[in-house]
Amino acid sequence: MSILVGNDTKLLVQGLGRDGSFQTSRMLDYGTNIVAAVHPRRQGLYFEEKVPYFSSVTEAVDRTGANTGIIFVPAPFAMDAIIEQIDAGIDLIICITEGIPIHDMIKVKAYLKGTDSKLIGPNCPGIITPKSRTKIGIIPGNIVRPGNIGVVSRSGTLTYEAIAQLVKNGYGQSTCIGIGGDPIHGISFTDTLKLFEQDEETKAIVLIGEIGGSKEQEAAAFIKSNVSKPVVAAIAGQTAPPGKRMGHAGAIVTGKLGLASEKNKALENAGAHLVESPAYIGEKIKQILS
Amino acid sequence: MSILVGNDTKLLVQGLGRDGSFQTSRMLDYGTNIVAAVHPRRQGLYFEEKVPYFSSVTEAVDRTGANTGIIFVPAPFAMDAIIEQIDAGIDLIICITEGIPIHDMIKVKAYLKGTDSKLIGPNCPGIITPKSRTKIGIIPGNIVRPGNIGVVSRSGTLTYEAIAQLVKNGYGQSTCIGIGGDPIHGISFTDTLKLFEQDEETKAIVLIGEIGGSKEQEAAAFIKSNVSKPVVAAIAGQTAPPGKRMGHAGAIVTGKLGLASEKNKALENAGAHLVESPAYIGEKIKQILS
Amino acid sequence: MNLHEYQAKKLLADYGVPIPKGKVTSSPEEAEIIKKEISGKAIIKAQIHSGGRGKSGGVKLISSSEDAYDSAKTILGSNLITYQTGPKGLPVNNVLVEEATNIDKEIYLSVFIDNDLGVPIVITSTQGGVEIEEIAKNSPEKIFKTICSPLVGLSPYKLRDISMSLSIPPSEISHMEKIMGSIYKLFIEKDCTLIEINPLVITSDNKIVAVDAKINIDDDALFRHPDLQELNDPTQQEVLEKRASDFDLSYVKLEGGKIGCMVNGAGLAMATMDITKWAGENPANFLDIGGSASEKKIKEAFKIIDDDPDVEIILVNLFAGIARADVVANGIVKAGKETQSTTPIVVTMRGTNSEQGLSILKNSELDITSVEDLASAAKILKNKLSNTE
Amino acid sequence: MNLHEYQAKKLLADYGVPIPKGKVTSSPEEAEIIKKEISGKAIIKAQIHSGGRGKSGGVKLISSSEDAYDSAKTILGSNLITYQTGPKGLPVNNVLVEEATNIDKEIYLSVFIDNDLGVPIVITSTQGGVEIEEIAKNSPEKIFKTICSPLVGLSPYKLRDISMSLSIPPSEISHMEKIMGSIYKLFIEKDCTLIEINPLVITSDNKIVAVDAKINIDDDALFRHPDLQELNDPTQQEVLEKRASDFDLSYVKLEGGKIGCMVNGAGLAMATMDITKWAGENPANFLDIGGSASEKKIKEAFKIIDDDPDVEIILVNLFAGIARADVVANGIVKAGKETQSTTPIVVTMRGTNSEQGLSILKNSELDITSVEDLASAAKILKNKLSNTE
Repeated sequence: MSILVGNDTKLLVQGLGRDGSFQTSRMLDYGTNIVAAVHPRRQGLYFEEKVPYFSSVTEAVDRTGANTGIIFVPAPFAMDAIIEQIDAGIDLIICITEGIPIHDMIKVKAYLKGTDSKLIGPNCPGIITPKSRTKIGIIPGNIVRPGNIGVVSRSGTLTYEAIAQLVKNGYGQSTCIGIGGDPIHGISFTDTLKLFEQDEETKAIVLIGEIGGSKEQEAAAFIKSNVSKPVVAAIAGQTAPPGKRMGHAGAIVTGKLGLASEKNKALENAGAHLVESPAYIGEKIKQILS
Repeated sequence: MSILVGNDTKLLVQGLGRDGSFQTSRMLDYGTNIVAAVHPRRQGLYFEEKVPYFSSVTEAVDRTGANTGIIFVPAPFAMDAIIEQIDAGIDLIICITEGIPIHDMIKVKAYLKGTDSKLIGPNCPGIITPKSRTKIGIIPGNIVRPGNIGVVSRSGTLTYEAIAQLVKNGYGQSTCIGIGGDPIHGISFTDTLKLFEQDEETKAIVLIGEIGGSKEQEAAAFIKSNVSKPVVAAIAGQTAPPGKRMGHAGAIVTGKLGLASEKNKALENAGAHLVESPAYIGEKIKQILS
Repeated sequence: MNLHEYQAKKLLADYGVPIPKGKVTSSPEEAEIIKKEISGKAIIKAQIHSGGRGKSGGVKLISSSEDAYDSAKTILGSNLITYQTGPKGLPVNNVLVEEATNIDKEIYLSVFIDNDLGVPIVITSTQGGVEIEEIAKNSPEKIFKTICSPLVGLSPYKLRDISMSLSIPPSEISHMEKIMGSIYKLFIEKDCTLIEINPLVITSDNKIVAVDAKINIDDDALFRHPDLQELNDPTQQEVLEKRASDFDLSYVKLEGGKIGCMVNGAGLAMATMDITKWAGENPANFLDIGGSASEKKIKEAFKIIDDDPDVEIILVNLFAGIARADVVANGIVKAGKETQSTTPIVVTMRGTNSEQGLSILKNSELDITSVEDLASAAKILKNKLSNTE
Repeated sequence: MNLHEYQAKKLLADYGVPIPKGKVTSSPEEAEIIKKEISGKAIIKAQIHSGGRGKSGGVKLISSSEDAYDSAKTILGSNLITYQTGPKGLPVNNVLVEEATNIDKEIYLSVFIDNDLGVPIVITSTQGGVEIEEIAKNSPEKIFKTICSPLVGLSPYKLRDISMSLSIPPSEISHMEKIMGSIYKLFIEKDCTLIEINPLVITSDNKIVAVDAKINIDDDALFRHPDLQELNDPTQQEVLEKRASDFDLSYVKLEGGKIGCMVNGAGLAMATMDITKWAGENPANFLDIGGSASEKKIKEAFKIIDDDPDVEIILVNLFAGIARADVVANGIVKAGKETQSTTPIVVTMRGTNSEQGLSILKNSELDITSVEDLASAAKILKNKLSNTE
């Protein structure tokens, strides 16, 4: 088992520009079941002679039964792509695009309400489950291993770092998911924790937060009352000064709750195993599980 | 028992102008449990020395536990009043106001989604349950009697006509509800049928439709598969020509589905007992139930 | 509220939608001048609140300024009868003189509100120039329906889908999408209930032009559009309907009936109309006097019905909740006295102060038959009708 | 993107929000002329991207045109240091000369986005003129928070609630609500991330005026606001940050650190910064080179770090997914060669082409220490730091 994606995943890809095409090749290489590509002017053609193009998401869904969609569409058009996938009834939408206007995300968030679609991202590395060989996004397929650790993070490359540490210490992953670095995003830490808690394959959870917002505190509250599995937590950005945006639009300390120290405190109080520095995630897991 | 309102109803009144005040007096006379009145400039005063005024709906709800709200606010401000009641967490909102711009109702309808509030109306006579003596709206209290017929209608005075016919034939009502004559409205025939079907006190249902739209067809489909109780149905407007609006904004035949004949056919096929003219509703109920 | 074609086009142009070069006028002399400013052929179009003008002689192709004068002279001041106007037709007070458009492709486009979904809908078809009812009947597969969202409007991807469905030439796609976006914006911002552009033309030199346009505005929203209120043209209303609307009465004249109806409440008014049919006749009108009508309003309502030459019997059905039966009775009696009406009146009066109301009516000079309820009214009506035959 | 006060006020005025009479200028002479057009006292305000100008001598009350000249002369061209600017301060290139406002009541008003709720929020307080952090600390009960809706915006009833909470005089309520509605409209239409008006003043003669204003625009949305792009003032950026932004690098200069960081990915960059602390030092900067940086971009990134006089050791942490390690290595080596850099570099390089990348680095003239992962990097750093002490 895994969470959100797995053997039933039928992926649709939207936004096949240079980066999108490159990443789509990587996903195919890894073994992801890609059933459709969407491009307004390529109907009838095939991506790498394998994946049929359709001119709209609705048509692609009608013809292929795609249930998951990934978006590499440039930021100015990304909101529209998300809306199109929601309207087409896609269950899980993964938006990799970085730099979507925040007012667009306000609309997306409101639009999602009352629909059955779930959104991962935007500005995220996506999701990967090594066992079913389902890679949706840009997490390098060669660094993950099948196993029992669930990884959830606001970051991209820091997730890879955590995965590498896990592998080095002998631990594979059930599912790794990057929820994205934007302040307004889809699936939250809490949503993911709930799924990992229910997932039989997941024995422990790694949660990697960062400064800004209060989603880590929300996660802590959820851990306290609803998570029985061990959670190893790390917060990036303890050396970041307030009021300065650290790359991610969401990584800015604007209030007390946004501080790394506050997040650490909340997670520790909730019973999570906190690592002093994100360099020691793998060791901490080993220490707990062995 | 009754549907939607009853002994637990705690009513808040918004829009106490001339008509609103008059109707509020009538509701109090009938016995309705009115716990709050809302007026931006009357905080601290009382309506008829009985009902406290509050300056906002949220405050009124906080202080009185009001769970039901009625709106007599003039049309240009009615959308805002509905939004205010939704935001305050009112469970059931009854909007009597006529002439709300249809673009406002588009927004209200969208805003309602994903909330727990239900809306009756607008442009409706409201709801009355004789047994609990709960009158919310403008249905004259002296024409109804406690009993076992559920009445639902798009019309105001035609509902009174139906009630009078029922009483004349010896039948009282469980609940009478006018869902309103506007094309975009809250609770539908189908919603109401579902509740009447579940309500133990209701033995038979009177449904009064009119030309325009296709909500009667939707109701017919629901009756066919989900309603076991006898339904007497009447459609007003068989003599109305297409393309002309008959008073109610929704009462205009713009397509085949809007015709009275089409609605009659759908309801008859669904097993409803159709009356040839709305003058014979009472007799039809008697014929069926005795 | 309906707009004239020239008013609709002006609004569209304000929103950046291209329209043919032209002007509106009420004089043949000016029509001649306008034609002079247009090189090539022109069209002269009667401005009335009705479709079907072409088939009724309300639209003419003109090649010279003399043509323009002559056609304008013929059309202006006439009453144009179309399949939508009824037998009396509608007066033509203005004509629109426009350059003729070189049509390469005709598109049908309309925006309206889907009441069941509660959202705006865009309908498009490659069968432009044909009426939508006809397309729906003959080639429904050529109708493309797009559901819009109150939150995000008419999304770019939907515009793209529409363009694809219409096979818009690639060079014109972005322009077409911009125009459709503007039309949707106008629909929302001006509280429209209908915008119909039929045809929306792609010309032989690849320009997009709204060649005909119809716009209806939500009457209930006019309070927030003072600019649009001014576009109201009362000459296009039926005379009795005009009188009714001046008194804020909800009245519709119906063709071919003899029973005048006066009722409170729209649903009851329709039910009352319906029983005339059961009785073997047809209603002459719909009239809802509303909830709290004044005596003055009731007087006018009665006069409107009684002034209708078609009306032979008046049926009053009052179920007074907010309304007061005595006020209604007084209004009727006073109106009857003023006009010395002799029309037989069948009355059912219930609810607030109904006994007083009935006694006021019975004690008047009017020809009153009072009955208990709707069913009895139907029977009496049937009786009366068979007696008169 | 931050706007200057005068730019923010211009935008507010465009939306109908009253602002004090005044003008912006870069010359003392013109300041003198502007003051002449203002009767009564005036205020001269330094235009920099920072709060706390008043306490730092950037805002002066002036009574005469000579005063205006003198104050402008003093302020213009200076570097104003506030508690927000850092020790170097920010250059004052413009001053705003405005009439002084007779204050009767000072209101605090801001609009921003609540990330957790995902909607705009309006904050108001009767404690205008005081900074919001201070109000939050000293009298949190005086902060009134209003949640807005993406669908219906800032509803009339919410405006009414705000007015009540602010005890606006009855005669000014409708005006105040209109102004607040306009501010909200500006916030939405111009993709703002912050509008702060502090104070929004009710004058002694009952007028409403935005006396100070701060507006931030979402950088990610600037593509749809060409008019706003022009308001960017690069002189207000830290020199190294300016260089970075010209190359589209996500870089933040941090005060008081010695370790230059060069990382791909924001989260990993923060984590890398954090381990410098664990090693006993502080980071000199945040730098995310992004996913697919070119060699040219990498070169500039390296130079920016190496040009920072605070930097004593450079820490490169690359986990190449989209990025290619060889490209990064080449960029670093070429930059190092050009600047003849001698700064010690600790490198961890993993992912795509990392072996090639490492060998490129090792074969260069640079002072390279290569380590396996973040934990090893931390240890090496600690070592190096203790050696240099």
